Amino acid sequence: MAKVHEITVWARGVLQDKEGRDVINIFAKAAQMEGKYAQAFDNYEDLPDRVLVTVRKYVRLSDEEITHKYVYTNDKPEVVVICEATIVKGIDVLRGMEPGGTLIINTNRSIDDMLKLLPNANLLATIATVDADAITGVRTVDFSGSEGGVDATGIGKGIAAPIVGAIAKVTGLIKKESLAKVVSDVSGMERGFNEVKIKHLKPAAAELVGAAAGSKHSK
Amino acid sequence: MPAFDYKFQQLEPIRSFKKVPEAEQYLPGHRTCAGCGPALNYRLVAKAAGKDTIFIGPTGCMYVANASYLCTPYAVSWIHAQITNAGAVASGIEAAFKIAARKGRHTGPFPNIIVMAGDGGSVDIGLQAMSGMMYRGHKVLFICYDNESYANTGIQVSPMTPYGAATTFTPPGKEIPEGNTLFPKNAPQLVIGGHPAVKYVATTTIAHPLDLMNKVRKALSKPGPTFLHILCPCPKGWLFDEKMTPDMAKLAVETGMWSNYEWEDGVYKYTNVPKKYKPVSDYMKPQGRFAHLKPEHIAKMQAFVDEKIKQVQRPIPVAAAVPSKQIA
Amino acid sequence: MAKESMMTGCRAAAEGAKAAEVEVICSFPIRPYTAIMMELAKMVANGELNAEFIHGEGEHAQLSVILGASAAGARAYTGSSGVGVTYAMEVYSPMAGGRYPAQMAIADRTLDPPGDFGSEHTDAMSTRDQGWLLGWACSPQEAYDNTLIAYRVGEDRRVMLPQMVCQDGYFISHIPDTVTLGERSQVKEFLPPYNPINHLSLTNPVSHGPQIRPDQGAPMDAMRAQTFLEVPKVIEEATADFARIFGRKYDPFVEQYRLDDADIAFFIMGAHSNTARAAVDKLRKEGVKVGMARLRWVRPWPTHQLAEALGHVKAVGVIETSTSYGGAMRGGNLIHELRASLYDLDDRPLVTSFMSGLGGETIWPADFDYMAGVLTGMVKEKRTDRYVYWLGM
Amino acid sequence: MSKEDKMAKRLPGYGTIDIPEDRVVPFGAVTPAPVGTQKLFQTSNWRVVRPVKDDEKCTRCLQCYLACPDACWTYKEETDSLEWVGDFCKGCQVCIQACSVDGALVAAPELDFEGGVVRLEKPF
Repeated sequence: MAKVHEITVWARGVLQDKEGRDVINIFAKAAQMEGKYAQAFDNYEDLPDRVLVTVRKYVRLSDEEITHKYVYTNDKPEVVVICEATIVKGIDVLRGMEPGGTLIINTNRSIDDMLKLLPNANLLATIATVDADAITGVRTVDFSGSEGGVDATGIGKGIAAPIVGAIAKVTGLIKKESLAKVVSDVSGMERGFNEVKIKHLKPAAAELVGAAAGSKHSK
Repeated sequence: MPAFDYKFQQLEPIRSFKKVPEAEQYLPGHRTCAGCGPALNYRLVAKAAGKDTIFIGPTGCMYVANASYLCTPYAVSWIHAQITNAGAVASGIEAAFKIAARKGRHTGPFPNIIVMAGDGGSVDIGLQAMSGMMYRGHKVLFICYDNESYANTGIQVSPMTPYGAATTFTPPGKEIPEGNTLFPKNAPQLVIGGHPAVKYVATTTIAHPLDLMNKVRKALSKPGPTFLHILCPCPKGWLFDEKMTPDMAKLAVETGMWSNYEWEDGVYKYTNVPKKYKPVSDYMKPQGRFAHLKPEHIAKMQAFVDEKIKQVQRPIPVAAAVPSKQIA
Repeated sequence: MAKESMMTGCRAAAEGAKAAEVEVICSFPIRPYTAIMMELAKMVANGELNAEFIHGEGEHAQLSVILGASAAGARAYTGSSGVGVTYAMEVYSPMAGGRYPAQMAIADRTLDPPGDFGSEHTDAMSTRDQGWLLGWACSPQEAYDNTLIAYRVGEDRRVMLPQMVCQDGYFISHIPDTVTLGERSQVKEFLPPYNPINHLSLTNPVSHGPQIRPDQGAPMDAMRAQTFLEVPKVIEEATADFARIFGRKYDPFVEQYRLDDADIAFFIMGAHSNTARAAVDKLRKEGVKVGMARLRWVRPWPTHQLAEALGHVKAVGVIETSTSYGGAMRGGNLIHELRASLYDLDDRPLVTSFMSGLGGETIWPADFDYMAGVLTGMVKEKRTDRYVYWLGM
Repeated sequence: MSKEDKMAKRLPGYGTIDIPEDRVVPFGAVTPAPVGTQKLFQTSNWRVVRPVKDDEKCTRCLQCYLACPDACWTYKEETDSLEWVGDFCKGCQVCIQACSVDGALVAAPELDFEGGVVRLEKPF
């Protein structure tokens, strides 16, 4: 059975709900254009979303049909994307990740500052930051795409564009060219691709992670 | 039946911010929006009512976003009601305490029984139960916390949604450019006009905390059913910056979209009446739900408000058909 | 000494509620149960019963009022019929889930369309999976007795569930029969005061009915299912106590009439069992070895008791007075559960059903003759030809 | 042994339902009311910014106190003390907006502070 890549996107309720959903929808659409099996959906339990609450959005990606497509959470995210950096401080965003994962954060702060906030950073092989708000500044609040509806305003106009660009660069799971066919703001997406800052880390061996959780990782 | 002393509570007015009771009855730790108007309302109402209170919470944001995962923020007794039947559940609770008092099983003060219903749970799907409760004269304070939509399900139109507002059930489009084409019900007048047992109805907003708390206390000190209509701006549904929640309520009053008044035994008393009303566009501009409107739609809204504020100058007195003293 | 008098099922149910000293009553008119509330209204107006009598603005409100009253610690009582029962549908599940042991009297009635005042079991049967206790009386006396027994069972700390006490509209609700009312002392001994668990109070604040997480759903539902495993024991105790105190003895779950040596049996519930008993006697005289099993509780369903009572007969005819359109047996719904109850017997009876008494029509003695003929034929042929026979056409 | 149990010997029983103790939910979903705060629902991780009070400038006008939907300002009249409840503040800034004194209450990015947020395993 082909590997299923799980990507979990964290965003702030209402204010970033559409942008977070754009990230997953752009990604899944572009992946489908590449002939892959992909699905994108909101975490139903996080809805109805409230202003500033954390909400989760999921992507699953595979070369073959996904057999667990009706499981409603990503329990083992390989890539975690954070649309607003403070979320890292308040929640264990790497929960369920196996060693060797990737974390991408929308922030203008440094990677090392972010690492300080992560008690279980030793799970990571890669951490990256992109200042999506500086690249576009656009955040659309719109409910048309919520509750399984179809987005009426167009996807990838705002911060989602640079964020998906950054995901493409960091993970290599999707081609920039495919994203360009889906996002409204192509240049924003490309800037995200080009401007993302990446740091590679040495993840702890799987058996050590449990014991090491809570210790700070700096390298 | 011989008169029985149920020990109804008499609550003193609160004179200043410093005299507001310290104790919180609606506690921190709930899943409402940052900057939630209805949550602020709940807190102020509960503070004013005090510990000898029972809340009935029909389905809506103030149920779902509060009483989640078998935890609730209510320090006083609280019961969920269906969105349909808060008035009836409250009637049953009130009756149970009355018989318990008569039989000597309940000896303390008669509880403040308060229904905290959204606009849908009061004047839409909950209207029948509310009306029945008021007709029968139960000693219950029915509060409509009005955030002008079914917000908990993701912002759908309700009979309190203003004309021109975009909701997920009234999206503006080519055929229907203004979104919601209907004008809202007049909630307090529904109560005043048809329920002779009700002796006290008032409107207020979360931007007027002392006024709100004192209206709660006054309502609770009446021996029969009372109704409060409280404007509770909703940052999610109305699409404004969440720090502006009280400002939206203030603007509503300043533009005439909303009027604060009380109606007691047939007599109206208006408060916070602006010397000169601001144009209604001042209120609509900061709210994303009105962003799609064209000047002609805003003019239509202004005309609606102009008619509405005529009433502030000349309120129609509604005679109290049943003398207050008979309600017990 | 308690003395006999003639009264209808409606009056008897109201007498039961009065004997139970119900504290909050909520009414709304619909025939044929209306008279229960008329009688209670008189008792309250005359000061015979110290209760809050609330005129609900519909059946949904009736159920909601007694939910609130029960949550606040009062013994609460309501009732309805027909479409009134279904109008209140939303509130059944919250009442059972919240464990509010209030009682609802039902004098049954057909549902619309096209609208008929007649008796049919369809109204109450449509609520049978909402988590309530659901019992059926076959006489005014039993309506009175069941009112007390149901409160006793429902308010038991092991149970804490709302109860539906049903009687057939018109046949029981409107035709007077002899009823012996209990003495106050007997009722006192049998039915202790309602002792609520964590009711709404000022001194011990509680939250009733917050939402759960999805993962709390399974244990919550399992706990409710577990309660229903306890109920039969409580029903047995209460029925035995009732016999001891009042001198009237019921088989807790299934009335068994001349079943011991029967080859064929009628399986029935409610008023028409009175005709069935007479029919059994007549057929016996004619040499047909027939008996009758009458169901007293639909929820909890007495699976084992039915297997015990009917396991030895060769063919059972289920007399269905309610409909289950498109159901497994294409007729009523009792047959589904009866067949399921008999399924694990090594040598199980043949089972068919007779749609009868629909629209409130009488089931005539001749109808029972016909049914006995069908069942005898089945025994002879050793097979079931049809799941359902439609009578009254 | 009840009649029910006796018969269950011959036929399949209903089975017992084994509900582990830690999975048992409150009877009838009735829970005791919380005291002080609803500790199971700490909402500090909602905030992006926090309000910072300048005690020199604060006049105790209490506008902030009566504007907070989450009761995250507590006021005691005897000591005239106004305290922020950091474990529950969602950072909505309504209090800052309500403050009548310039600079007495300002917003600061939460990431500029070490700690102060209750870190949760999972969102609710």
